[in-house]
Amino acid sequence: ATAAVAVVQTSFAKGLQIGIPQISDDPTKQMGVPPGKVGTRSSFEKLAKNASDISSRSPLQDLYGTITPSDLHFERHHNGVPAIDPAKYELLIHGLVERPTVFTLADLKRFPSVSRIAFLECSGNFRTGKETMSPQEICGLTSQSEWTGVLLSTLFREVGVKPGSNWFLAEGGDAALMTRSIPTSKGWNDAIIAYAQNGEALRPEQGYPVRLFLPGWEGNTSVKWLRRLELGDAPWQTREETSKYSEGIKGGKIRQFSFDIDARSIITFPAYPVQIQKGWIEIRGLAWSGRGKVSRVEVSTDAGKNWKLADLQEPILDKAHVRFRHLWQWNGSETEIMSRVTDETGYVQPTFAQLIDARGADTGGYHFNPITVWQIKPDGRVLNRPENFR
Amino acid sequence: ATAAVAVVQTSFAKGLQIGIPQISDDPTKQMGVPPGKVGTRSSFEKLAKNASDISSRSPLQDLYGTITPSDLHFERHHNGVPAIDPAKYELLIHGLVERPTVFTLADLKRFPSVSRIAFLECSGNFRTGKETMSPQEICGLTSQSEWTGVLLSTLFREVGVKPGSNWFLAEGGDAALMTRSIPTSKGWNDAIIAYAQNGEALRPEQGYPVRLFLPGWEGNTSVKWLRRLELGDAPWQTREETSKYSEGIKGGKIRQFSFDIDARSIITFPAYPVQIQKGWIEIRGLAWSGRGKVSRVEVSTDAGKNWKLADLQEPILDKAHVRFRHLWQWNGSETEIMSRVTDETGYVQPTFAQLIDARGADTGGYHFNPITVWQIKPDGRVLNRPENFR
Amino acid sequence: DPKVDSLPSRFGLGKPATIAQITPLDIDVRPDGQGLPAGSGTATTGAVIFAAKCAACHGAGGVGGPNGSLVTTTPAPGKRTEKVIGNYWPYATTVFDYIRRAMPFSQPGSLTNEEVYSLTAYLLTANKLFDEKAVLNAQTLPKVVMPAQKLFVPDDRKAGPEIH
Amino acid sequence: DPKVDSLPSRFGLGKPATIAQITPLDIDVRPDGQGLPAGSGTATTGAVIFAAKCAACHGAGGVGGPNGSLVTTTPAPGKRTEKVIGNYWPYATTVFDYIRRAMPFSQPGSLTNEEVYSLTAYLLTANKLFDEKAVLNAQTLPKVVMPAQKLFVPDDRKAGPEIH
Ligand code: HEC
Ligand code: HEC
Ligand SMILES: [Ca+2]
Ligand SMILES: [Ca+2]
Ligand SMILES: [Ca+2]
Ligand SMILES: [Ca+2]
Ligand SMILES: [Ca+2]
Ligand SMILES: [Ca+2]
Ligand SMILES: [Co+2]
Ligand SMILES: [Co+2]
Repeated sequence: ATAAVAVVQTSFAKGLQIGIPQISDDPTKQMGVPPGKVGTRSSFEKLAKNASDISSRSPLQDLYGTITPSDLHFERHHNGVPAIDPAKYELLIHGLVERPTVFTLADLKRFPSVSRIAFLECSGNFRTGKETMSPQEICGLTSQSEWTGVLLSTLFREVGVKPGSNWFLAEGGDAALMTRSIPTSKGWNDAIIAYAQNGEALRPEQGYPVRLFLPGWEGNTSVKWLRRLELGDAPWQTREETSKYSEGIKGGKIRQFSFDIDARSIITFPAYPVQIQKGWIEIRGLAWSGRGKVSRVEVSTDAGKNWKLADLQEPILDKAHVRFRHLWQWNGSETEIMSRVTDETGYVQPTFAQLIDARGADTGGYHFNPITVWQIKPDGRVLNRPENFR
Repeated sequence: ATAAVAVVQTSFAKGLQIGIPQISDDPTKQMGVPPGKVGTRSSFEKLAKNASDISSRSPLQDLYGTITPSDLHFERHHNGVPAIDPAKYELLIHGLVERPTVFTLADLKRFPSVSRIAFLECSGNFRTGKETMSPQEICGLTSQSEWTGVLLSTLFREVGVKPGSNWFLAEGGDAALMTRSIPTSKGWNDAIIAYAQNGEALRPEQGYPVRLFLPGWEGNTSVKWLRRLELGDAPWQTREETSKYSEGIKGGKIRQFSFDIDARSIITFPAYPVQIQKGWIEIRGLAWSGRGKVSRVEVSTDAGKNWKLADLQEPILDKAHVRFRHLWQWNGSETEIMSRVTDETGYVQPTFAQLIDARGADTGGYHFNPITVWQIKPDGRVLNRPENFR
Repeated sequence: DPKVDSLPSRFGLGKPATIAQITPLDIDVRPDGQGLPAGSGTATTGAVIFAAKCAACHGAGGVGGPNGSLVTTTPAPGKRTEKVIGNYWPYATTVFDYIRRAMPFSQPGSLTNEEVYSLTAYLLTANKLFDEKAVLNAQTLPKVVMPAQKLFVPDDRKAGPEIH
Repeated sequence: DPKVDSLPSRFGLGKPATIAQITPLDIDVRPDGQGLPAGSGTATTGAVIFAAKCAACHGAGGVGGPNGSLVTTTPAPGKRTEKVIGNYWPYATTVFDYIRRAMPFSQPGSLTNEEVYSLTAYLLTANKLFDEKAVLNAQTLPKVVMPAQKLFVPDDRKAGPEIH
């Protein structure tokens, strides 16, 4: 049915407005919504992070390609998201430097800038325990953005970092006053003082107005709401790099400053909670490495007996989520499917058992990157195959 | 001052909620907002498209990197944005095919998929006339996304396109029933039936749930809200490819089916309305070509006398916006700054005068890609240098 | 490319389209007349419909109006000629196709085929391209000769250094 | 890289940081005691403050509570040992630094240095790492020996095929 529309005598714009009120079941016969200042998300799309008291997880199974929509970027913070007025924002750099300096946000934006597409993953990104777990629940604490900011090396030169500085402290301006010790070499190498994400200012949940971004390193080190950098000669041994973000390894030892994110992949389709049908299925997933580029992703559709090369979507970027795809014809019989990534250093994503074997059963959920196995049931249900530490 | 907070006896979550109400001027002394299901944009960031009755323009001068936030992607539609229920959505492919077929959205998503980061530009993306024009006003009808969908060639094989088909008609399901004739070769080559944008479903303004996406071609051909493809042997000569989206050239001729987007660049900083200060300035902008990759961008800071190579942000992708940057030390004297791109085919972005010389003064605003010149005034104001057709 | 090599010839997705599904959507009209429906119209009838449903936006007689002229006029001295059906449109069939799919702008899809034939006849006549007494139908419409047709050329731009 | 070549040694952006700007922010404490403020505290005083401001979340005596124990306990049979200050934290200075910056969780930054010294003394004592009668201050705190310190090793993972 067409909408009842008053023909407007004078202007096109008025015609549009009068044309909208009545909802038609044939959109071709009713004027649509005029162009707007800000676009919308279809009300048919129900996208949500999985939120707990301390984090919220990206819905990996619902995402396409490699960019995470900014409002679905995972969150992990230690006492909530602060509200920071960008006009009052300041970054202090001091300690082992020639010229202790305070930078406003405008100052930071005037420096030469860089952009890079890279993932950010919390090193605590692992959950197991039951069959009815989605990719989001298993490892939704990873997301990808195009980050823009000034290289920290540029600021290091500006303030004159002294030769004796081997570590620096990064401190957030949140209620947790988050602090991490970072080797100064990472600052010289590729650290970014980031103020933008996916084309716009950082979102508050990701550190607005300024965060540290350390490509390929465990997310907690990319300190958000950055207020201060102190250059020093030794690590500070903050609570986050001792009590937390450290992991038990063999011989009763505890590994700390384990910054690099080991290579990982996960099939995001088909995955719980979808139910599949017989026939052609494009297995899809994400693969990444904190140590460089993804070299290959292999997929097994017969419970790990045989592995086939998946297709990798170009461009394959350094320290970035890569989308992999592999065509599979499911004949309806029960099986298990899984993926494993190899990065450019030759590291091959291990199984759960291999990780426990290497680290001992006392290791926790940090830097735990095992192959995720999906059980395919004869009725097409796809279930996680939980594996437990003990 | 710290907020008055009742210490909660029982749970962490309650503690958070009770901690929030009072606004503090020191965010480090007040619990922040807990993790959420959907992230937010800082209320300090005022990002908006510039909307008219028929289009709305991306705020190029406010964007970073190369990805356009989906809600700031430009809009151009011919009778508004339709509301389409994805569960009722169907794509019909018929005409010169072996098997006329109807695909649901779920069908389309089951096919092998591809993702690519590419720009989309309206071929009518040119405005001039006054000094107080921002990049958004001059050429804000270009945006960039990571698009995901199924290759049209995959669907062509599925329906069995017959050898005699040289053109196909793409028809939208909007109130304008937008139609364009497209060479079938483009369909075989790189056309995408896209259902996702920057990681999530297409936004309604960009064609939800399904659009055609033709990399490098004038935006109007990437028909949104796609409902039908008819394969035929000759173009349909629709209103949009005759009365519109055609341009006068020399000898009184009218060019049509001018699909490729010619290479273009624009300095987005410094640009109206910013006012600059003496000292180091990173000149920033975007460059792109519908014919392939950007080879180089040159910048002149002395009104076109000398040109220097700008730095191009990697990765430089095919038919994609590339971010260029160039360091300049402004000494406070009046000058003009501008950029010009060269693409991998050797095409060099022309001046306004060169375009008029090649096409005649009767040409209109379609495919009009001249070098944009910014006047730098001694007080630091940056103004467009308007050039007029006659 | 491993994917292309392993692509099956068909995935078996989608459903065969029936005539009943195709017909209501298959509304396009081509320059050779393919797609034109049965029915006919005249400029005289079209004039009445135009005054009622179109003139508010396109001006009395298709000249002026807030949404642009549809009929050729002599431009005022120093002004450009407005690009309209009579001087810019290369095919008469496009007038039928476009009006049927998109007009009136506020009630798209509301016209009968007879009304569209009559409106097309009226606009062609007003542009001096069709005899005001003649009947417009699937046979006569494709034969209307449009003055602008000879001006249209395909894209002459090429990759490479030359500016077009 | 043309950009790096043409980088000036400095851009002259930002303002020199004054002592008045640095001091309030420079609250970090290092294992060698650098950053510890004047003042002191005792476990006895700490016990009172802890009961008032901390026990609701961390349990009476720092054991149990909705936000986790802070004091070593013998695990129930078959359960893992909880990782707390006494058995897992490698440096005592971290206790001071963390409490001062982040606790109490609902009122971060609200404690005086004296209170933080006393709470640190209390928690170290409860973990049997510090004498309940002793005074904790900038001199004594860095000397507290933490049992877990010898367990900590830097990252032994390497690029390449080996699994760590
Ligand atoms: C409420 C306003 C409105 C009414 C009523 C209306 N039109 Fe239009 N018409 C428009 C607008 C707006 C456009 C331009 C649409 C676009 O460019 O996407 C247009 C475009 C056209 C064009 C194409 C012009 C060109 O040169 O490309 C034709 C032909 C046309 N209308 C015919 C008609 C006829 C016939 C009717 C009546 C049956 C009608 N219009 C009623 C607003 C209207
Ligand atoms: C309203 C709840 C609450 C109150 C009150 C509270 N804490 Fe906490 N405390 C927490 C939470 C939650 C954490 C974990 C924070 C995190 O991991 O980011 C924590 C962590 C700690 C830790 C680190 C534990 C570890 O093993 O890493 C210490 C030490 C601590 N609190 C001491 C205190 C002291 C001392 C007080 C009182 C002055 C106090 N807390 C008051 C909630 C509270
Ligand atoms: Ca955090
Ligand atoms: Ca494959
Ligand atoms: Ca359109
Ligand atoms: Ca340069
Ligand atoms: Ca047809
Ligand atoms: Ca310090
Ligand atoms: Co670690
Ligand atoms: Co064109």
